[in-house]
Amino acid sequence: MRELRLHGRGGQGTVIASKLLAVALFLEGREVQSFPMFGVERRGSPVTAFLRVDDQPLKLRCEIQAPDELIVLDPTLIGTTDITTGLKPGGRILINTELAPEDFPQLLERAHVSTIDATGIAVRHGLGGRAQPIVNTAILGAYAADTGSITVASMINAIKEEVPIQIDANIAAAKEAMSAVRHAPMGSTAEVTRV
Amino acid sequence: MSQVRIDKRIPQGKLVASGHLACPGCAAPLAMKLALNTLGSNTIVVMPASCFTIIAGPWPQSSLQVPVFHTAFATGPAVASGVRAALDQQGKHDTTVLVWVGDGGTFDIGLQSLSGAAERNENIIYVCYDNEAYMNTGIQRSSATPWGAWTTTTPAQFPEASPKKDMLAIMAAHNIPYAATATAAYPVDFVEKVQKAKAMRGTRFIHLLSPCPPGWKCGDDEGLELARMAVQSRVFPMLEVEHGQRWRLTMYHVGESVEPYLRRQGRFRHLSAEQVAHIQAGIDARWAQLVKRVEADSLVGV
Amino acid sequence: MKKVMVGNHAVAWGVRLARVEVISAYPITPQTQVVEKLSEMCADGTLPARFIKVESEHSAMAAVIGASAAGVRAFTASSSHGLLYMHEMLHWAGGSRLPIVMVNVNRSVGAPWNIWTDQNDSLSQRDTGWVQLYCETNQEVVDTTIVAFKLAESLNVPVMLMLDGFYLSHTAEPVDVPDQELVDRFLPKRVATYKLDTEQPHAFGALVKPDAYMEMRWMQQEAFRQVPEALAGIEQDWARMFGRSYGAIESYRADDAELLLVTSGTVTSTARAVVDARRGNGEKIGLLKIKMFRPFPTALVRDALRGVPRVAVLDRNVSPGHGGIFAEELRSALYDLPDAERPELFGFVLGLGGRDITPAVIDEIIEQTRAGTVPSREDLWVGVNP
Amino acid sequence: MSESMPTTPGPHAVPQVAMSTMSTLATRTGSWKYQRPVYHDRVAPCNARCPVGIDIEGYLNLLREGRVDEARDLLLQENPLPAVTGRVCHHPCENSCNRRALDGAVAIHAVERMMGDLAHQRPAPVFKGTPRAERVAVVGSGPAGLACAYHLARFGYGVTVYEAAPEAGGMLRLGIPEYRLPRDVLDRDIARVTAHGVEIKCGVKVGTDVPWSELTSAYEAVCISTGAHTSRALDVPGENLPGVRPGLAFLRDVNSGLRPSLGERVVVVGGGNTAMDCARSAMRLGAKVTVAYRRTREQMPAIKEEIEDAMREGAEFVFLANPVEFREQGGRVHAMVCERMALGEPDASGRRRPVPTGETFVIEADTVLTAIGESAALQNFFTDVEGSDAGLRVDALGGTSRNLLYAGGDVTDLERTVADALGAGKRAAIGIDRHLRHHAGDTAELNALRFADGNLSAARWTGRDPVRRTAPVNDVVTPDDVNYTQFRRAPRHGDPHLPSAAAVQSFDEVNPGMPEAVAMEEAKRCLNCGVCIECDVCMIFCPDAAITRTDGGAYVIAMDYCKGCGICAAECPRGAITMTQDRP
Repeated sequence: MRELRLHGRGGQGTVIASKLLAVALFLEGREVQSFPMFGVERRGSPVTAFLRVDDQPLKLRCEIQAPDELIVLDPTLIGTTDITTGLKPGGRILINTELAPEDFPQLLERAHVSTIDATGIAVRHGLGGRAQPIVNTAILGAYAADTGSITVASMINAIKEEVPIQIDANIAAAKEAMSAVRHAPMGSTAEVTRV
Repeated sequence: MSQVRIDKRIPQGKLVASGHLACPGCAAPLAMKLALNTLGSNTIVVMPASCFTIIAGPWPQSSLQVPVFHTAFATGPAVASGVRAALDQQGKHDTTVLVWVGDGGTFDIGLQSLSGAAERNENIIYVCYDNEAYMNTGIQRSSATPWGAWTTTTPAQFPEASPKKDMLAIMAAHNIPYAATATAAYPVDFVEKVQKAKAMRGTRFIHLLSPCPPGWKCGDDEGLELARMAVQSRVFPMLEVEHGQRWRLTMYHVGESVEPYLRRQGRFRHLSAEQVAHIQAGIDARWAQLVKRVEADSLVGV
Repeated sequence: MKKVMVGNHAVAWGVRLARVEVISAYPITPQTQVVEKLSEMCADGTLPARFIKVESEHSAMAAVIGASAAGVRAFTASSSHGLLYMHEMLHWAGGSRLPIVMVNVNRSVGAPWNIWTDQNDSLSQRDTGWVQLYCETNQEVVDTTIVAFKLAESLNVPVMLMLDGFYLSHTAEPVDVPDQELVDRFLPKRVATYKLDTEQPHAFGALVKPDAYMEMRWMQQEAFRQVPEALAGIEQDWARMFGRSYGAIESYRADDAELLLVTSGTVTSTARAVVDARRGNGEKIGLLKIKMFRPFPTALVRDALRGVPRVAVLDRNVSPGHGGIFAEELRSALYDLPDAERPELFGFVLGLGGRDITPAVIDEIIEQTRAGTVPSREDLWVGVNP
Repeated sequence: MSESMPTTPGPHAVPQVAMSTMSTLATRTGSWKYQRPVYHDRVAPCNARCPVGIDIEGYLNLLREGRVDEARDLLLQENPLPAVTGRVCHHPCENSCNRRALDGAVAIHAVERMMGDLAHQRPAPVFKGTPRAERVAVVGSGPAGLACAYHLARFGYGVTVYEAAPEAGGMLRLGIPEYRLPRDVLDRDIARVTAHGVEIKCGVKVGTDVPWSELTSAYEAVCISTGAHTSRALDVPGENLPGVRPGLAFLRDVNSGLRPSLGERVVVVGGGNTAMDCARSAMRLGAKVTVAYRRTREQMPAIKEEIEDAMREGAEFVFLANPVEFREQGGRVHAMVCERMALGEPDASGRRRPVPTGETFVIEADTVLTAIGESAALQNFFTDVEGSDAGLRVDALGGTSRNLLYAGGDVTDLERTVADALGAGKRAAIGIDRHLRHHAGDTAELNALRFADGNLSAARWTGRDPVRRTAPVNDVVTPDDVNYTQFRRAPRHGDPHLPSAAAVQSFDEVNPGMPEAVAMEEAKRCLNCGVCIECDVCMIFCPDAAITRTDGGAYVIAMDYCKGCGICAAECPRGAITMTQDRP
């Protein structure tokens, strides 16, 4: 069983991203369970969503305290909240940012880090407004490529099911993200990346 | 012919049976008789708690020879909405749904539900038979109780201190297709309003002044005459409002002094001359306001 | 067809498949998505029902009462304060013997405000004459919504179906959506035993004097007595057609268990994981899930618990001044078992107002039960920092 | 109840839900009542106050229903001269009409006139009662005599009327000017009487041309209706001057076709109908007329319309003026001295008594016509018949103190109006009939023939009353008994008038009469006081749905359900339902 936690802000589509991933993984034959942090969500406030994935039917119905993976939809959250709370050692972090994984040396000390400029991709494909780009399909593409757990076909079918507007643009964004994701394994040093 | 010959204009029928449990002289079953015989047997009545809960007869009897659903106090319009929806789903669009409620169920506890149904313009006819207090429980004040009236919760030393809620204006403000006042004491006027309402769709509201001899402390045979006095003294003007816009008086109002109307009812016996004058002044002011509205709206209607 | 969906949408799918004809509901967190999804279905024609968008829950229940009385299949959904606001009309529906189905998304009750789950809202409605079924998964929600109509209409009793707020309502998971054709065969169009009908005019619900009121209540009780058997039969049909069933109660790995956890709702799932882990360690620990709270399946739980040495009841609810409500009902159900067969019963109050129930919490309960450190007549509040 | 609906076993057989299976007819709520409604037809005030004893409400009701010929026949059962009374009656019916409290009395007078004229155009079949062997003599062919003869003829008797004048009609012909009562109208009404087989011998004065004893021997009964023809004297100086003459004599001249010379200024003394007739006739002869009356206008006994017409036509009125002397000049009256009066305490008639003030004034006059009342010149028909200056004394059936001698009209000491005369004639006819049939009825039986305390009904006496009354009671409906709210306001139709300037130029009839269609509408204004006309108000308003109608139209009150609220009685437009105590 893998447990994911997604960090975003209200209005960014964090919960939908979780659901999108769940559907794509479900189409890959996995058992999934996607849920938001239960609470009162307001536009702009930090939002958390969760995802459980397993090959067996899922039994646990409690919050995820120790996720295996993190997805950060808004990099500004990294400075304001401790997004890594409970993250299992050796876990994975996928960040929506123009920066390279190596630009997050503290994170690399305890996890594998991948980055994707999902915002840039979303803007290029006309998804959402410039102030509020809809990044979840780009995140999906990046996650699919980064983990290798989702095929292009499942990714496309999940988009068709869950994001039934601007389907072509969303698919194009996801595909672009697949090739744009950058990855650095845990332990990659900051010094190297800074050079 | 100078007698208002009503025999030809009042539909006869047997949709209200004798043996019902209204007090002698109660105007409510008379109004029900007029309404049901006008609407016909293809009618379903929704009846929230009120005197009529008892009047309609204890199980296994029913004085109404149409289907009746008895329901809790606040729920008349909501239950009727459900009945309407179910009938429509069954293709029974011609069946009339009639909500029959007292003043407490309309002015007070049921107002929210009524407002909701009116706002949705539910296809129902709503008749509030207003006897101006909670009579079923033994004459307690409601927001339909007029200023100065005695009830068991507004004793004569400290009678009702608020003026009666203007229910017609409230309903008219919902811009429903039809809102009207009536009384069984003018049966032709009432029947014509029911006929008019029946011919329309959407929420239709009729506010009936319904004298209650025990509650008003008058003779059993005096209620209807009192209702006419209420109309002729402009305490309870006969009105019609269509789509919240066109206000119309449906009969000539003599404008008699209110004093004889008050003096014939024990519930007003304690009133001083000054208090009667205060009531008269209120009636005159409201009438002046009403006349303006009627005139203004008749211009709009041209 | 399998779809990933949240519990609230599972409700909507159940309603759609049951071909409900009239819906009336009022939004409230965490039920709102039910209202939204059903509005969507009614708007796009996939559910040709009339949706009466009322101004309050009291009116919502009143409206479905009216619709059901007029002979059609009617549905509503609410939660917490909304359910409580319906209280008067829940009685009216029960007393009118109308086969209404409603969903209550379990949420705690204020004050203070709290939108997260516990069962105090629905359990406080236990005496209103409604069958109460608590669901564990979204699949169970879809299936039970349809089953509930069949049960309701076979005995003229209203059925209330519960799912935990957020833990099911907002949690997306795969659901096998039953085939409409099969559902239609399972649940044909409602034929009302009696209804408002201008061809056969009757009055319903008039004043009934003491000489007959009690008989009517007795008949209601009789109907409730028949519910477990009826539900079993209906579920058999369901299982034959769809391959799934749930039961009024479910024993999980309970054979030879020395300690049984008793749960309802989503805690059951987490408890299953704990039981699996303990069994993996060779510990004789099992689980009893209670799905049906009203009528209380007394005979079934007596059979399931007879002779089990220790039982831990997990109550996500509390009756102030007494204790966990399931525990109370169980004590009552087991009271007259012979001493040798009567389990030692420990009550735990936990998870109120949405407090998370993790495997660790359940582990602690198991340990305390084993140790017997819980007073037998007083339920332990788990995780409370006084 | 659906068969599939389970019920509890045992004696209750209660269904699972509270579904009704029967109506409330099983609940006998009639046991609640302490009083019960009873349909009682009562007496309309017009009927009670009509001196003729016409069933006014009855024929108006028939008119309302469009049964015009039946209405005419009902009217003619009581009144032989409707075209006459429709013109000259003082109509107490209208004065008592309960509709006054709403929007003005029904113009019964005008409707009756229309009916009288209609009966000329479309005569009623002559009714012949079973012929009787007895014969009756009537002395005088005024309204009393004609009425007595008419009714007796209809009862089956042979009747001979002796009239001293050359033509029949008595005071109708000699006292009432043509502009009020055209002669052809009178002739046609009298023709109705003769059509019934009544023989009228004109120019025969009983006592002179025929001895009284011949009458009493030749006829089984005699009715005296010779009228009152002697004008009362003023008893003031100068009363015998030329130019001062009794008004009645003046009218007799005018009505006989003479046109006496009056001079320029005429003063009429008096306030009754004779005074008005004198004034208006004098104006038609070109005189300028002043009416002097010792009381005020409100107290004038003349018919209101007559006063109005006289004023409209130009007569001047001087009230509170009492003649005390006539002054002479050139051998003829020249002026009338009056004493100014003031109103004092009420007298026996209930009117305030005029009292002298001592102040006098003078009215110049070329002719003075006195009209302060008439007396019957009792000619000592029979010495043993009781009477006084006021006239013969008669009992309730017109009987005098002498057996088989009856009397009616102005010759008696009763009210002196045309209508009273017609009523008295009818009473005498019934009295004679009872006597000759040896019918021994008591007072109660007699009262049952009356409209309340009003006159007797010939229709009731003969058992030919076409009006079916439900449990009749003989009390009069008062305004309190009428539910005016059940009536729409419908203003009274007025009488048309010739323009006064033209009217005063001739003796043509002043009032051309209400057009038939208008009169028919006016008839419908009748409230039908006290008489159920099956208007359904009771049935419609019964809150307990306890009143139904049989196929025959009668109302039936289901006493099992009537709670005795009294709404039916209160709402009945016309007071035809009364509440009675249900339990002792």
